[in-house]
Amino acid sequence: MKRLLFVLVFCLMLPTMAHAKTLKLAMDADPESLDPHVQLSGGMLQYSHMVFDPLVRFTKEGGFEPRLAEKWEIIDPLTTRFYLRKGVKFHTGNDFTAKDVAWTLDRLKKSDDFKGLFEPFTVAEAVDDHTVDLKTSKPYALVLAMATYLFPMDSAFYTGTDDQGKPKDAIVKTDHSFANKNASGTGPFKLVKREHGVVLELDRFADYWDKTSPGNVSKIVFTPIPENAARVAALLSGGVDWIQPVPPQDYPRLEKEKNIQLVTMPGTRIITFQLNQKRKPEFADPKVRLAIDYAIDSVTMVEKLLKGAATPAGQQGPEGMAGFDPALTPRQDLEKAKALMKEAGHEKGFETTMICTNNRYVNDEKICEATVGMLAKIGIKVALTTYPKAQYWDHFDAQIADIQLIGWHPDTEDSANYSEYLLMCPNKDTGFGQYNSGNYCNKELDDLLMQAAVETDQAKRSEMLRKVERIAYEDGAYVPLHWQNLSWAARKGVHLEPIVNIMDFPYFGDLVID
Amino acid sequence: METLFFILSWTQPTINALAIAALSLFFLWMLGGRFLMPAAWGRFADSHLVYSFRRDAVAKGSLGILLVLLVASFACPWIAPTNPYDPASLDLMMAQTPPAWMEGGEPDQLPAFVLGADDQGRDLLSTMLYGMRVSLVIGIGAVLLQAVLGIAIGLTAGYLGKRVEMLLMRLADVQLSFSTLLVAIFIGAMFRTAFGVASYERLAVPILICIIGLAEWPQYARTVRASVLAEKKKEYVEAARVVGLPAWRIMLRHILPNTLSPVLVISTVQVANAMMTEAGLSFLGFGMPVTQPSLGSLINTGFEYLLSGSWWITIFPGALLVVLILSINLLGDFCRDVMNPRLYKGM
Amino acid sequence: MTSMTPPSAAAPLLEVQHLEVSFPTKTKTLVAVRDVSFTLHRGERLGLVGESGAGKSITGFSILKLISRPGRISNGSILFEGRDLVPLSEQEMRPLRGDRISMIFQDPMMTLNPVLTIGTQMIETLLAHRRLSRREARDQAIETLRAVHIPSPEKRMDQYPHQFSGGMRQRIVIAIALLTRPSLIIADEPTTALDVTIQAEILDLLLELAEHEGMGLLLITHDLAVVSQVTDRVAVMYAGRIVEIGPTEQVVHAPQHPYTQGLLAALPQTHAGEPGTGRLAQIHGIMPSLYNTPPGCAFHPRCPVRIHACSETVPALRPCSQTGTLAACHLVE
Amino acid sequence: MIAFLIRRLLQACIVMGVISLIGFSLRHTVGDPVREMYGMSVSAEVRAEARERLGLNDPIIVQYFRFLKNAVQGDLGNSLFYQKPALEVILSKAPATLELVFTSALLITLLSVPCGIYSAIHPRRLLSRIILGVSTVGVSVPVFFTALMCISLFSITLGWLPSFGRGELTPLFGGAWETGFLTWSGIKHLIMPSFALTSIMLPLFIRLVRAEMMEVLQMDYVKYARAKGLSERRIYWVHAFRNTLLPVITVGGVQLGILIAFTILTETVFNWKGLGGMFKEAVDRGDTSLLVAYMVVVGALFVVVNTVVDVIYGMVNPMVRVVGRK
Repeated sequence: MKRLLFVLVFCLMLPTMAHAKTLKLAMDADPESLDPHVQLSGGMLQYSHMVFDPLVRFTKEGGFEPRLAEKWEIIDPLTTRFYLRKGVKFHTGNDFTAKDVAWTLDRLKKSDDFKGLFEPFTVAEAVDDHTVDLKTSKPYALVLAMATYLFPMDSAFYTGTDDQGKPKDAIVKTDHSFANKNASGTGPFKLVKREHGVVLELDRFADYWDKTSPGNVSKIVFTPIPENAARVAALLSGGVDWIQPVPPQDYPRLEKEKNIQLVTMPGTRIITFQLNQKRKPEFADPKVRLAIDYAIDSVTMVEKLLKGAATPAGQQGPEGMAGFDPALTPRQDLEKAKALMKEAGHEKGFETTMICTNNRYVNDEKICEATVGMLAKIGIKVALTTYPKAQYWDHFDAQIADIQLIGWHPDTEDSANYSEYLLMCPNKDTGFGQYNSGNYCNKELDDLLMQAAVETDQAKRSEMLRKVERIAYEDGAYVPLHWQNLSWAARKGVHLEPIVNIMDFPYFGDLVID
Repeated sequence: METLFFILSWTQPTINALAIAALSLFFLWMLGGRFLMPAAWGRFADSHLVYSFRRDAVAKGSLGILLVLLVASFACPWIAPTNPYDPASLDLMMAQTPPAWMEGGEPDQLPAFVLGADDQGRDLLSTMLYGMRVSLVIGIGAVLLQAVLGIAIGLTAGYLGKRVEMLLMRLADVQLSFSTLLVAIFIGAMFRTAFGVASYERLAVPILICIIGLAEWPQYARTVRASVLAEKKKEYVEAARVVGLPAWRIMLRHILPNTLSPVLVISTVQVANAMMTEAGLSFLGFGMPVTQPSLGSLINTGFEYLLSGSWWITIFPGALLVVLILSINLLGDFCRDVMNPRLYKGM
Repeated sequence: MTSMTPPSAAAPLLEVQHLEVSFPTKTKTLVAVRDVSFTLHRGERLGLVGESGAGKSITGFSILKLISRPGRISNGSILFEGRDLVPLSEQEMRPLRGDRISMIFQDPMMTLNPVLTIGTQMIETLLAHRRLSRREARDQAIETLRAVHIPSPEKRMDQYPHQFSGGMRQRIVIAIALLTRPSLIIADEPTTALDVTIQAEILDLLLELAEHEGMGLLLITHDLAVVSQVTDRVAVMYAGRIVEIGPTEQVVHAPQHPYTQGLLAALPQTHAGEPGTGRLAQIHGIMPSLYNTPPGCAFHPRCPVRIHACSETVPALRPCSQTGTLAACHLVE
Repeated sequence: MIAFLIRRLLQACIVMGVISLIGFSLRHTVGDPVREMYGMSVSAEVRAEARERLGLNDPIIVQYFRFLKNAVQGDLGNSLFYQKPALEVILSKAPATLELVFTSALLITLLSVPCGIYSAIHPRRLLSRIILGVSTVGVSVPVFFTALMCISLFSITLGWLPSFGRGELTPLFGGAWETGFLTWSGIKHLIMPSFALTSIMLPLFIRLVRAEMMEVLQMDYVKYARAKGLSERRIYWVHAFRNTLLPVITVGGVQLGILIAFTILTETVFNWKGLGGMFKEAVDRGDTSLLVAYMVVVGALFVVVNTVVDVIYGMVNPMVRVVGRK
């Protein structure tokens, strides 16, 4: 019997071995941990999609496709039922059941990073081994979107205590923990070796449930290369097969290369300036704010400084999001800006201060530099200071300058999230307006957002969110610049296009290499 | 605090003014000295230095180039086609304009954009001149500060020995452990807290001089101390001590001249290094404000565009920097060879 | 010392003829030594006297062809054991230096390399010229150190120069000079840098060894007293020329050239010699620099007895009838 | 000698104490580690809690004494980012940097000594001018420029050398040290980074050797060595060269320390996972506990390097007796 099994397994492995494909992958950073709940960041989610599987995931088009949940239904306004896939195994060989989902949700609610997102959820109830109910405290529009963040973990594997006597399920950011060093999920790849900050090696999981996946990558060697130029050079020299992100200034170079394919896609991260009305009384006048918006030419900035690696924005959420209104186009009109300044009584202009990051967003420093020039043309003299990201946010919170740069990417991939953090009246108790350093405060806008949060009718909700964007646009609540594009590049033969999406979670399990 | 701010914010204009004054004096002297002070001129012209200089084509070339560059950089407000540090003059539409003679260049706007424009649309030639001034001021200023600190500490440590030496040399070790980057972060943060965000643009040059000067004095200190250790056992020092000369006098007049050779070597190379350090700090986000690029940071930003075809943004400033540093170093090599009292023994 | 080609017995050890050393500079060529001729016989001791800048050291160094750049021998010949050194290349000179001709420098502080033990510095000299084992060389070096009266030489071989006093160091330098039993030693101001008491010791040592080994000695000094103690013959130099040459006894007792007379008058009266009139005399003025050597006799601007001819023609060396010395003065008969 | 070493050891401890104190009191200026540890959308309370939990809210003096207490037991705190003891992180990154620096130091020595001596002996020859001129270009071009030019030529265009990383490594000492010296791949990976590093340091050393050598060549003892009939080789290499070493070793010591500690740019461009890269990352992420631990280690390193330099002084120049002095 055993021998037979061996032969069988061997035969099954033969075709895969014949096509043994290694993907050498380079990103700007490696995941902060092996524990998917330790930090909420793009890198961690990308990693989660390799080693774990979510209940559902976004398709390229923005819809949802079943993964560990084969289907789902809304049972009542507070309950969504998920029917789980059968015969799925974890990397340890344990069977995947509803218990693991419940366990994982519990753990998510203990995670500092994720508990905010999963706050509306009360509990996951296992109906049977392969059925689970997700319950929310209020009607919640984003249950499915949140299910994309639910990567069931191997509860048996993560239960108990490790050799240091510490619980294996502990979520620890700054110290040793079992989950930081070990991983067992249901994902297409299983952990082989990890040297933090140096290399992450993953092998194809032989018992992966998704036999229909075209993916033929048998091994991933993931090297973090933080330096842009070094990452591009690694791809050009054939040292790696795939890089992300691609610095915009290298687009022309990569496009010229016959053996390289470059794919870019509009992303959802909006870059904005906030004009502090409390610090700088001039900015309390909407005319001045609009004048600034008119004076800053984001179209030229995108073209010249970002090489088209961004989409000029007139609102917060990009096309495809609930609140998108095609009528809100980027403003640019120098004459009008001057006229508005004159109207506001600032014909001669004034002096002001500005802070920016210099290593957080794509070419952030250059954007600010260009802005200083553009504002000078309407008489506003800006003293610009730039900080690296590690120092920036404390200064941002302290509101040390009149104009502050901030980029925002909604974790929920939803329009409302932008405004909740950036535009709602700052309120320490509710946590709304946490990053609203412009101190813009508009009751109407706040009310609309509160209603939208509990509205489950998507059409009505979209209308509310569109109205929010319109109000902010008319008021000049902030200065929208652009949405950063996402970018990936790979050598010819790596079928990059089909697996990338606007969330920047490449589904490497489905990757095909010739 | 106010006074300090006032002093610091005047540092750069003062240095500029001094440099211009010194340069003009130099030329006046070159031109007029011959007629106004024939005796002094004659002695100077007969000196070994001038004699060797006249025979050395490389030295002549280096001095010529260096003078041209110095004049060009300190006279930049008058000779540069535009003022690249004035944000109002930025035109993003002109970004990455190629040099005038190339396709896509702007020959009708001459003299602006002769060498093209950088990524922000600044006229490249003007930016290079302004940037060179910043680089020169920082490079020379920082090296002076390093040298003064380092020599004083090294002399004291080496000569006095014992506890003082231990203390000072360990202080050097402490200093070395804080790299330039950390010093930049610390001092930068302190200045920004003290004077507010708005002042950074005006204070950046003196701050950077302080940072680079502070971060790298131990090299001088250790070198000087090593030489002092070797020198102080020699009879002439013993003799001076016996005669009862005060310690500082022995150090300054007797020991120091004998330790100068490595100090001079380090200094000439260090000027280049200081400029590079400033560029490196810009690269890491702690250098000159982006609105006032130095030559080094110009090379940095331009470098990103090198492979995509806009080679001029980095190649022209790069070449200028190489020529500048090369001429400083070759002239330094020459002066060291000729002026060193231990080398020049006549016959 | 017999390992080299046996010189013809008749030839003098060293014969310098019409030696001229010049330094080309921007405007003109400076001539530091001109028309210097003298002869040194085997075992003979010749003193070369003059103020600093008179060209005596350059004369000494030119025998070893060690003039610093850009100086060069522009004329004349230097016959050492009958062989002219002037046309020899560096490679051909090297076996002579330190072997057949040794040199003692002025300042023993500066002569010995501070970072090498004196043993090393002695042994390397031997090994450069002799096929010896290290052991043999060491033994020989210790022997020589003993000969110059260095106590416990075995121990001191491993010490560094700064661990010795000035006098000791000069003894070591002398020992190094003696190592290879040269036939000629050139001693350039060997005692100037030393204390007076030690000076005498060193001079005695030099004298003793030179006599004992039968070596020729060229003693370069500014000090006539030293010369009168040690040498058989003396040559007085002024501004690059020999102004008087002859047996030491004669020159010291009956100087013919006014410059020599002046030099002697400047000496304190501690020696058997008689010149001086109670207080020290001095020669007025300074020696001219090479840049502006006066025409005629270079000494005439300072000369108390100058005549018209002095400023016009350079006097040749002429034998003096009374003393048998040669002097370059128009007034000498 | 032993007393001297013990004294230095004590001094090293004091140096480390001072560094940690300064580091502690200034570390907030580097950034806020908690920011980097949490996603942007995390609420301010959660961050405040985390700060409290990490003890970052305690008075600096309390934090400092806590640090000292642990440091005495060899625990320099945990790296916030690497989730393990900072010392462990530093030790695991050290071999990469040490191998790189060692190779560069070797290259610098092998190149600067002959070049420096040659140009000192023949200062006016064309070749000397070329050596001095070309080497100056090395300092006047930013190192990342040199590095990327090399990559562009040798990795991308010619495809001869790999552009990043250390290649195949061989574990030594039970895995405590992974070396790249033993495989061809490891050596190939080493070539460009060490060349880039060499190019910045070379001009200084050539000039130092040259300047000192030129002075020494004018010394009486060199002339005397000639007068002794020694061969040119012996004069230059034994008599002159040893006397030039003092400043060269001093500067070399300092530079070596700086290279080991802060080869940030070279390591960044070649994605060389060593101490420099780690340092930059720690600054970028505001990993202040790793930074403080690192500075303390670097402080000790400088004391060690300088002690070694002082001992070497005594060996090359007997006039300098640092060791024997009370």
